[in-house]
Amino acid sequence: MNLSYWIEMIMSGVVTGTCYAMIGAGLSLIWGTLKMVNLAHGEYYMLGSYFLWTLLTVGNMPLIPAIIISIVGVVIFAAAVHFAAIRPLLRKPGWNMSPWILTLGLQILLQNLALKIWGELYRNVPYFWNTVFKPWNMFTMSGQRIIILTSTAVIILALMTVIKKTRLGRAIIATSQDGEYAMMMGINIKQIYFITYTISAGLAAVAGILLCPVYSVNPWMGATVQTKGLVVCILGGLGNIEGAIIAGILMGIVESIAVSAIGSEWRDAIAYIFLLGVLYMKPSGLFGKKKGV
Amino acid sequence: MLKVDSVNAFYGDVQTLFDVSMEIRENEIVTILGSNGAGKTTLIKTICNLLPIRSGSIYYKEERIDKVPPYKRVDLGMSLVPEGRRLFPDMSVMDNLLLGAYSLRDKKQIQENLEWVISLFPWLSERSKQSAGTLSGGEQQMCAIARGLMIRPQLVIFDEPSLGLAPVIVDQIFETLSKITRENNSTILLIEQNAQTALEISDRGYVLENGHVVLEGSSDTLLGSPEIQKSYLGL
Amino acid sequence: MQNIYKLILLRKKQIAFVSAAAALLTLIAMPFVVTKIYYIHVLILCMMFSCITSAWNLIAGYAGVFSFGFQALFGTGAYVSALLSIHFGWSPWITMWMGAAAAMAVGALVAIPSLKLKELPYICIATLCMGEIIRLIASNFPELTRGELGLSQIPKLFQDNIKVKSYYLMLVILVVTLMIVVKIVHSPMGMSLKAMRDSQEASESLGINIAGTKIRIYMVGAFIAGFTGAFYAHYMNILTPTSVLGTALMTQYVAMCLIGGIGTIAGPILGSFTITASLELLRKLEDYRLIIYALLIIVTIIFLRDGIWGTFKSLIIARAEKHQNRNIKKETIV
Amino acid sequence: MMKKVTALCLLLTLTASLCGGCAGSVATSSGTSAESTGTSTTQSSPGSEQKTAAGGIIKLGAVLPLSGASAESGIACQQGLELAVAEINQNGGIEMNGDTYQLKLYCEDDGGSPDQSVSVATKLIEMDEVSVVYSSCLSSCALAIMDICDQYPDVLFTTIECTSDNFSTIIAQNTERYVNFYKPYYNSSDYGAAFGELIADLSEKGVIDFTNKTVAYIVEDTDAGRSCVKACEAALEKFCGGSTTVAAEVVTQGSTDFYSQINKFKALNPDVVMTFFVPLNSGVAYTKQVDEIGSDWVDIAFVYPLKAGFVEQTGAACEGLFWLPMQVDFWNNEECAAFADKVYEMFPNAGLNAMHLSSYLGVYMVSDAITQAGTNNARDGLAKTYGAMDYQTINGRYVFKEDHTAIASPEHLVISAAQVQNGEYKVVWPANFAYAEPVAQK
Repeated sequence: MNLSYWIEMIMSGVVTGTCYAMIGAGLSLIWGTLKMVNLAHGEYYMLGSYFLWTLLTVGNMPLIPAIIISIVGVVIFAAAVHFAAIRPLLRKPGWNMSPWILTLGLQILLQNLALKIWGELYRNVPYFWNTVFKPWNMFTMSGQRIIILTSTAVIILALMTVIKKTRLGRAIIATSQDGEYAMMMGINIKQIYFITYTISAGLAAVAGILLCPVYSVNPWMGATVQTKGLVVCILGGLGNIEGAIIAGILMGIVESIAVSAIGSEWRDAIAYIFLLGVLYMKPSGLFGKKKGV
Repeated sequence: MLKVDSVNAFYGDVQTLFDVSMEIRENEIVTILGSNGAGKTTLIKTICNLLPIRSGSIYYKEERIDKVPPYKRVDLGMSLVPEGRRLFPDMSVMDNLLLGAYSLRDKKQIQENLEWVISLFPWLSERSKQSAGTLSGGEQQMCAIARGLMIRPQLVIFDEPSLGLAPVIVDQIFETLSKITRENNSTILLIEQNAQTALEISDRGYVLENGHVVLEGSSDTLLGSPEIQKSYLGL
Repeated sequence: MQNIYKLILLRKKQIAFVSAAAALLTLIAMPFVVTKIYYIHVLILCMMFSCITSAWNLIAGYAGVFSFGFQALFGTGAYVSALLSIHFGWSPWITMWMGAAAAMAVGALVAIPSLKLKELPYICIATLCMGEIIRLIASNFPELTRGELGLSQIPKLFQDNIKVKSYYLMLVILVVTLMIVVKIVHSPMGMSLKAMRDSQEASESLGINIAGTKIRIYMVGAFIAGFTGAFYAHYMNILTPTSVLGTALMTQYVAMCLIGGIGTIAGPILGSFTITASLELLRKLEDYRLIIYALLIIVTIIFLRDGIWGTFKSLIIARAEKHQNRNIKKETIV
Repeated sequence: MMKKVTALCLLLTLTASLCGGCAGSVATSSGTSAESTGTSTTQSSPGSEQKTAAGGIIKLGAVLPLSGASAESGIACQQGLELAVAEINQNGGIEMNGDTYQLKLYCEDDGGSPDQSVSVATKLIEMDEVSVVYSSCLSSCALAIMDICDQYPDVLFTTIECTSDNFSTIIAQNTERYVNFYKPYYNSSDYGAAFGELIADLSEKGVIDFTNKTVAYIVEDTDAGRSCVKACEAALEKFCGGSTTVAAEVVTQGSTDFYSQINKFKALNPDVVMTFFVPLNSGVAYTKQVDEIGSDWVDIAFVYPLKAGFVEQTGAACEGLFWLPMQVDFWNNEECAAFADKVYEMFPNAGLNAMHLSSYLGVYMVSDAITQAGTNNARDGLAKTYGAMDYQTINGRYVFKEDHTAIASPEHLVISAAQVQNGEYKVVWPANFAYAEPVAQK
């Protein structure tokens, strides 16, 4: 168990973690503003990869435009879903489970539509950048993984700056903290709902696009990632985006260490136990505000 | 300026306002007195359309606004300083202030207003990075007021600004209120339990009880009226 | 028309009772009407789901503890009962109770975090995790549970495979379950549950022992789920972790509950029958089946967000009350 | 309010129409059910033959995972079955007691869950009155269905490519209960044996270095996966005088992130790594990731390389990979290649794999059995005939042992191992079937 071994472990953990982080951040964002849990979130991840796959293989497009188009496509789709299904349910003040069950229905629908459209076969997208680096011969690093890490970092930073620095970001935070008075500040919260929903769908799509070369594409890829996403956004403290991101990376690392220390079959169990342990010590999650809601 | 015309409002099935009517004219300070649960806050919510009204109508500068969505109020030059200093606790003071000017897009305008507000509360400038949740009660109230003033509103609605504050600070705050009317010649609707101080600075007043307007008139008459002295000034 | 509404308002209880009795009679009569064992089987599944969803509804709809780990209790009951009857050769009729007891114990265990956590999603996810952990335990000890291969050759309740017997047994379980649920809902405990659901603080101030009540209610639900699970084990004679402990099962309960109408007694049952039946009936549509099923769920929730029964009920009551008020007004005018 | 009323009505009508539609079917089927339940007892009389095969049609049912994580296998089976049925019907159907019958296929989805597969099997038998049930390609589902087979003695149950050993053990315990249940495929223990012998052979040839006798496994969390590890360990005990399992990683089916496992193995440094996945993507992901991180062990793959597109998707990464069982040689066996073309002709974007052929042959076996037995009723002899068959196919001989499991042996169903050599599959073991020499990996 030398140093490079551990570096490799951490690296693989981080790569998995980035995916969790992006999904978790999206879910957290949605929770913060819309106060609902979007159980169809993993399906945007799935759609992202499928769009890319279709554009690359069927439409044989160049990579960059394909990526852009597929992200836009998912965002537009999410927007349509928001207007058609989510908004009518948000009309009532206070929230109950019905948005959850709606998104649940959506999940089943999208999975089976995907099965109908793209078939049962597991699709595979070629690496964006097919090279392998060996920095100081310490550990190996494929181009794809470098792309994943860098672009995730960039996107997350961009997201954070938007949230922290811009007018829109202030509006989003205000809405999530106190929707009623946000309105009195002149914020159109319906618009904010819409924007946050589409942004988080976009995040999911990006995650799907970045990771589909490493993990291949199938109609059910969203479900597992989504469960982890939920775990992560609880772990980070619900509605806390930085929290979700850090928790995501952390969870990835915990899992890969669990694999090396105990064994793959207990990987998820360890992840869940980790969450429960954290909740036991800090019921509002790692970075959650202590609120008695 | 603002005209509330026989408004009836309900929380669910419970009626909380019974044909309430009142009027606030340009550049005057109007106080609404009332004990807890008299319907003061409900009244504000209806004015802001946070609580849709069943019947009646609300006019702002002769145009009807009881159907206009809440977030459009700011553009009309109307601003609310909420009860209990509902700041956005996790955001910095500066962000709170900037949110106050959310509806303004012109950077220069925002900068000017910011300077004006800071001239009112000089301490804001050095505390601007601090997160609003960590301010003291009085500071929070002032910050909330400052936020409310960021658009240089023509009409400001203050919901119990003196609630749970030390007398010194209360005086300070009311001081500012009258200052605002003078400097910004804006109209003020003041919701208060602290009748004495409120009526001293205001021109007229209304008294709400269980959702009915039971008394109205100029501040002096109200101050003189036995009911007020009994139930609010405890004389 | 008005008299009908008046009747509804005045005779709520009686109407409920009569309709329940009618439903029960139809269920009793079913086996004589439908000859196909397949339909009996589907009906058994419907009733089984009704039991579990009612139990979940008791916890989620009335106590407001949205546990997403409920399938674990069902599974625990199933596995414990099955394992005991296989390894020790005990009669299923005994092990079923043990399974239920085990589920109860696990239920108490799962209930504990939901006491510490306040916000709903935290409870959901925490319980979900617990459920998943139990699933992983079941699938990672193949020596004991045979893992995903499935625990087969489970002793049957009725050696002669006469489905109708199982049918009536299930019916009895369902009836008992509903009696328990109704009893609890209309007891002072039920009142305190609703108080808890609507406002924790308020109920605390009312001096309700939240922790105690939650754990108790959870254990009741767990017992029902566990017993149903045990029945399932000896009825199906095969268990795999994913099929009795998987989250898919959970989402199905939730869907059934909300489609039927959460927080009502008839809702979950209605939901269970609707969804189970439609899933089977939709088989004609072959590979469009699940798509249509999903669409049904979405449409229902968008248009009837309180679920079928919930909306129906609120409609009738609202109508009736309006009429009544109108009449009262008339009287006052006159 | 009004909207809700309308919505409620809408929904009610919808469900009503749904139920109505089915009520119709209920009526019809329960109408026939009366007579069929009447006949099922007296089916032995030839008169009732015509009834079950009414209108010159023999009904075949299939319970398959057409949705969910195993849909890939399920749909492959469905395509194989449909192909065979279409072919047979084109050639005038099958002959039974002098007159010919058309085949009719009913495929039902069980989502890969055993309890559903039981419901579905019941449905097929009760409602569609099929006389043969192809009971799933997943062992757990097949085991579940196996449990009800004694309730329907008139129906023949036969699996498609189920490898679990439990069938054999259970059937062996109580043969007459499962008299109408067959598993025309070998057991995972046979896989294991082949694995052991292959390792022995390769290390003997000096192609691989098995001096430390250390093995690491990555298998998916299915019965097949887990039991395969056991089988391999047993086989290594037998043929290589024991081995040490340095790690046995069990991952969820369809998982594609193996970086952690591979890194773990690098530290443990085993001689051989055995990977068992049914879905192609897991295999592709593993192969790519190993190639990426680099390894100095020998990879031996199970099942997945046979899935269409493995070589295309992995490219150079799969060069030199050993894998088994080479169930079907679509590359160098003309007949199998011809079959592949037939599949692609009917299903242009099919993911060709061994399941297509197994299910295809399954239909032919059954129809031959029906012709021989002169009945489509299991109790009247179809089961017996089917069990006694010695069926020569383009891909080996299907002969059932007394435990109703097909025999795996060089003269029956061969379990051969192949290696990827310059992007092509070459059979390198067993010697009498090999047409290429194994070469060292990397």
